[in-house]
Amino acid sequence: MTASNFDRTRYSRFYSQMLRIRAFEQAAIKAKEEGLVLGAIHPSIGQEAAAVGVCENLKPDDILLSTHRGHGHTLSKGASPEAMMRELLGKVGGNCGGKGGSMHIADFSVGMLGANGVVGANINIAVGAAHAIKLKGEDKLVVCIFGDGAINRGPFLEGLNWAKIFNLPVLFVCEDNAYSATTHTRDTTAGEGPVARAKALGLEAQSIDGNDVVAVDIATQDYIRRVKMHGPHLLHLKTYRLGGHTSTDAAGYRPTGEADEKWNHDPLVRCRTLLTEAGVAVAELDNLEADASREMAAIYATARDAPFPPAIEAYADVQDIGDPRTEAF
Amino acid sequence: MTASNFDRTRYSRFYSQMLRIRAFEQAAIKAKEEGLVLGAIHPSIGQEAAAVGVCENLKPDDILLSTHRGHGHTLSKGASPEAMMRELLGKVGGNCGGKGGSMHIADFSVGMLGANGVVGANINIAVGAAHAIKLKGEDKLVVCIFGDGAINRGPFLEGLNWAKIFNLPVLFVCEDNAYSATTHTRDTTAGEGPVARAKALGLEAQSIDGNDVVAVDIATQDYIRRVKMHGPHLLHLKTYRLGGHTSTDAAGYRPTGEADEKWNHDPLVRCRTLLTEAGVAVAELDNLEADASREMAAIYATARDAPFPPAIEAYADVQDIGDPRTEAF
Amino acid sequence: MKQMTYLEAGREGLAEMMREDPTVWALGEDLGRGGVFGQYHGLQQEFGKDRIADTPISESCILGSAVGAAMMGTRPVVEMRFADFALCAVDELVNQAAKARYMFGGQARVPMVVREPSGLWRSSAAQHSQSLEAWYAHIPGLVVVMPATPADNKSLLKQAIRCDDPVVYLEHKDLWALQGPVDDDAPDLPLGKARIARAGSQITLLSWSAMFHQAMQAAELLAAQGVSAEVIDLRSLWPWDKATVCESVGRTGHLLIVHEAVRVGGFGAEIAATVSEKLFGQLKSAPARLAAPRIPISYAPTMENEVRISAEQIAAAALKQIGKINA
Amino acid sequence: MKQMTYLEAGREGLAEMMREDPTVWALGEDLGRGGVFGQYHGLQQEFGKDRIADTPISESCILGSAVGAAMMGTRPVVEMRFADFALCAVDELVNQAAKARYMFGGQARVPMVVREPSGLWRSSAAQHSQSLEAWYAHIPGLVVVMPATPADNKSLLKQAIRCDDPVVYLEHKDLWALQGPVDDDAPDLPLGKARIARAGSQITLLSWSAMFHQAMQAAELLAAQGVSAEVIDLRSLWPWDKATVCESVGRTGHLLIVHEAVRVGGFGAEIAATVSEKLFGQLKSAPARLAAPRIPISYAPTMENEVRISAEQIAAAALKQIGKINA
Ligand SMILES: Cc1ncc(C[n+]2csc(CCOP(=O)(O)OP(=O)(O)O)c2C)c(N)n1
Ligand SMILES: Cc1ncc(C[n+]2csc(CCOP(=O)(O)OP(=O)(O)O)c2C)c(N)n1
Ligand SMILES: [Mg+2]
Ligand SMILES: [Mg+2]
Repeated sequence: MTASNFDRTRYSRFYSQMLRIRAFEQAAIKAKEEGLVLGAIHPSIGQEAAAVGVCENLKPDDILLSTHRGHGHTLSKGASPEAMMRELLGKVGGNCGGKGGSMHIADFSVGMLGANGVVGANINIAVGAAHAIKLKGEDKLVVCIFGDGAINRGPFLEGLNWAKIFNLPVLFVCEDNAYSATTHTRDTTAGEGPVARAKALGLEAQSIDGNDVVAVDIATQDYIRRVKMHGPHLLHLKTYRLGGHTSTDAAGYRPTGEADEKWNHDPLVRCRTLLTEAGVAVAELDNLEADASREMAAIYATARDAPFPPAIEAYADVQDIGDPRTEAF
Repeated sequence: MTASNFDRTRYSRFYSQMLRIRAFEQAAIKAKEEGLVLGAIHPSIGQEAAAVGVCENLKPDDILLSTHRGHGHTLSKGASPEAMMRELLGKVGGNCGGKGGSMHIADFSVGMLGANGVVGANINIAVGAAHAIKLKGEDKLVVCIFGDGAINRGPFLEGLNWAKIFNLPVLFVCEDNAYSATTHTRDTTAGEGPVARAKALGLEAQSIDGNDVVAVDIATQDYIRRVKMHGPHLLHLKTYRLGGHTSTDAAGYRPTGEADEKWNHDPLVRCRTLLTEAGVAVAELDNLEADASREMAAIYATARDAPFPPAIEAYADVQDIGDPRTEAF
Repeated sequence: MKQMTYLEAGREGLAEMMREDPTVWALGEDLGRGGVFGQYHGLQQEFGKDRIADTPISESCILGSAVGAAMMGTRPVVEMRFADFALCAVDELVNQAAKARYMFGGQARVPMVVREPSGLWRSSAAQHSQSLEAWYAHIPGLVVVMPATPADNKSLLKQAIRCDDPVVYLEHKDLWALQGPVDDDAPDLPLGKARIARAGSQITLLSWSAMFHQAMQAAELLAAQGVSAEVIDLRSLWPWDKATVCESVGRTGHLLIVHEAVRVGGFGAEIAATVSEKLFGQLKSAPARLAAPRIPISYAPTMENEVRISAEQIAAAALKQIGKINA
Repeated sequence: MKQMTYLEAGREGLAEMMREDPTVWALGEDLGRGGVFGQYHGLQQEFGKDRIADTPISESCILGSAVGAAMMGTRPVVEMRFADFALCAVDELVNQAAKARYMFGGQARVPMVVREPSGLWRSSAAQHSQSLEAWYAHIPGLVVVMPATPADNKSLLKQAIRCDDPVVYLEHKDLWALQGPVDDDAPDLPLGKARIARAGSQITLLSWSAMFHQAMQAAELLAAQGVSAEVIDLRSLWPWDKATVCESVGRTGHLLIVHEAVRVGGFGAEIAATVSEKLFGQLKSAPARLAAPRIPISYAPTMENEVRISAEQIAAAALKQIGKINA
């Protein structure tokens, strides 16, 4: 990447998105500390380049499936952060009407078909979504993001095999933040990891520095093209979870100094450096940062002040046949 | 393999075992045709070299887990064919007391921990058996045999990963007969197959001509030694199911001529040729064949004449706490 | 009216829906070869490999991918081969299919049908014989259907495919060969409606799936002894037709529920408890249940028969219940 | 007597069994770090990595490997983290663990405990809150235990580990912090015995797990209104203590069953149906059930509370049932 072909507009936008994710999650962590967020949240601080580098390449009608750590993906896919924050607070106007919370965040209107509370479950669902796309002859693809821990669950094998057999338009993205909850994933993973496993299942696959938003962007563009031509591929994005597993996890199980060292590779700082090196004015970057903070502060305030959904809503959207609202007699 | 180092005694024994398996299954097929075997049976005709080449290398206290197509493995591990035939007929004296039938054949007294009606389920169980061996510090190993179709189920990934992580003494054997029920497994399997998948999970693995009992024997000996030193390995035995999926499946879905051609590689014929080439007298081999037929004919007759278990046995061996015999009031 | 088997009726229902709606497709192992029982025979020839999809042995992906495909606007019909194998895909059914619409706040619809051939089939033993309908009825979000006749298998399968909810559709393996009339001009049945198959006045025999036929035979036996039994085929477990059941039991005063599944925690318990709640005081006896003991299913017929309910047993239980004979 | 939390009591019970019996070991995700709720805190330090095994995120192998390890003479204690994730391992539990002894004709024993933290825990939503005990009670071969107090969690866990059958052991997430007395000298409880926690004469409140505590509070509320309620903690769902329950209901004439799981197809139905069968004629009202509506569990508290049963609701239902207030 030389300064001359570096797309400043593009990566300023990417940087801005990364800042928005960071600011959103910081606001969410604050809200959790204040008792406003009621369930667990799994922040992706340190992983924003992976989210943005992948999801900024998706069209609105491309499909995304994410994990319990899905705020960044969801925001980058185009969901309204206000609706997301409301969802985290279980308020009216949340993407899922307050029924889902952070772990089930979804915005079907922008093709985001859901985070998932079950590790690895999104893989099979993603493959099925791609199957539908193929059956309907549509020109779009599915991106399925999962963690490094998910590659030890059966769906990784079943889903990737399936995608290849049926030649489905899925881009699998293993967002490898080194940990599965409190365990270093290396200790529970045999062999060389997701790329080797994907290749053994007949998929092309590669590892990328997931904290380098430009590298992620380029690889994603390349793989999206290939997926549309040749079926499923897998990208392995190596990143690091700078915080705990949940916002309340102090992550004391990490070797001393590990996280400190990793903060030196904060993808936001790295992107900012690239932009300044490419001649983008510091003031402009500071503005983006201030905008992101302001946006999320405002969102936080509206979400906080919003009401909870009425209790009666608990009975809606269960099912049509045998609907609990009409069935109980 | 030169004639000089060819162990005639050993392979005469192997040949005899293969003949016994063939004769057992032919007797079982006949019994099925006569309505004596009540459930489905999955004969392994054509796959005897895989069973014998692997299982003859096991000590009585080594552990074996098998599949729905497990007669050959079970017999070769040392189970009494009479008890097995009785089990197929659901009679008193069956290995499982008539509760299991062909798909649940097991003989714990010879370390045979069961066939399984669920494809791939034996993989996780095998891994756990090996885990127990490790915990107890015993010097034995587990052999887990499964079909080519099973490598598309989650347990293949979860179990192999697990075995490697915990460095467990398991020899995985993929007995590849080319078909999963009525579907050619190639059509549902992405990538290069079991060896590539196992390697991606950090296991050493190799493919062997599974119809060559000597090759299977040598590879198994080698791998058993390695498993005891270095943990799990996988052997991929390429063979062919000469009959249908079940004894009543005419297998009309196979390309014309395929099975006929494969009969030319019948492992029994191949083994017999090796033995005659090594100077074993034809009369001796004919005797082995006659012995096997006679043994199984006798077994068939006793099994046929045995009674069904009393109905009351249905309530035994469910559980100790909440035993249905004392619980119902 | 034309006659066909339960199996053929299901196949015809699926084929008609596939002709009617291009978003309907089926997936499962060996479907191209007709499926393990022949339920899909000839369909791949008509609809091609994309719409009758041969899958790997990957139950969790078969069911899980159907969830994704359903959320994306197709109507997958999932073939599980044996209901027992659906246990390899419970997360996909219960945590995903059943909850997606709800947990995403109504954004998703999951119109899929999970066909699970269920129940006893001579000497199939513990892992190929189970009846687990009670599980599914307990899970919010799922519809549970168990057809007992060829006509119902056609009509209810079509309705299940049309339904926007995930439907667990349990066909009984022992009914595949059952012949019966199928009226192509009859309007399709609504899901959730029971059928009074035989009118009677002294006791209500309530059943579904294969056991329904035993109940019908039992009613004959009872008639021969001068007892008039009403027989209801419940057809759907969720929703279940409380109105029809309660109306009948209100008249007869006695309810005997017969199912093949294990009695402890079986769906009969739900019906018995509900009927007691609704009709306490009007009942002449406690709602009774005839069902399998809490034991796994054996291979040998002598022992396997211990979990089989016969028409004779039903008739005897009914007589005892109405006080015609003593314990 | 010493006081400890429900969580600590479980940990102590496991540690004692591990000291007593070298074949006992535990496996699950993050156990080395104490497990997700701290139930295993410090145990890896004492027992080492072999006996407190940190596993991959492989629920099907966690449970499935335990089956093999149990058949080979060890006593694995499986940690499922959330009961909901056990749905990724249902084949292993239901087709393998529960049936191995039977289908192999008694050759196998499967002494394993499957710990499944269960139930509502504020705003955990649809995939982290379920109570599925009714499922397990329906499966031959399984023992089902649901402790409600610290003392029981220690004693019953020890007994579950000693038991030669596969035991589904459902701890309630909302009880982890509950303090209570634990008597180290008390003999361990037999599995399958209920406890009459409060004697009463006018109605029997039957419950288990977290709901038991609501029932106890409800009894207080009722006492304040002059109604004497007996409260039973069922403790085990299979086997369940029919004798204690029927004896109590025989005296009070009224039974109100309270559970957190969905009412439709919940285990309350089994109890209600059985009690009706046993005590028809002696009952003053139909056995009643207070339990969750058939809806998935929401995240927002307003909606989540719709599946929560409060002491006030129980008391109101009890008053209505004994005719003290009208519907
Ligand atoms: C099937 C299943 N098992 C366990 C869990 C509990 N759990 C939630 S997140 C997590 C770690 C996942 O690790 P990884 O896939 O690397 O994702 P990350 O959290 O690092 O983003 C675990 C074990 C779960 N949600 N689902
Ligand atoms: C989980 C599961 N899915 C489907 C089946 C039905 N089934 C029984 S055998 C079989 C084919 C298995 O193929 P393979 O593993 O190659 O073994 P083979 O029969 O060739 O020995 C299938 C699909 C099953 N028993 N279990
Ligand atoms: Mg991770
Ligand atoms: Mg095969």
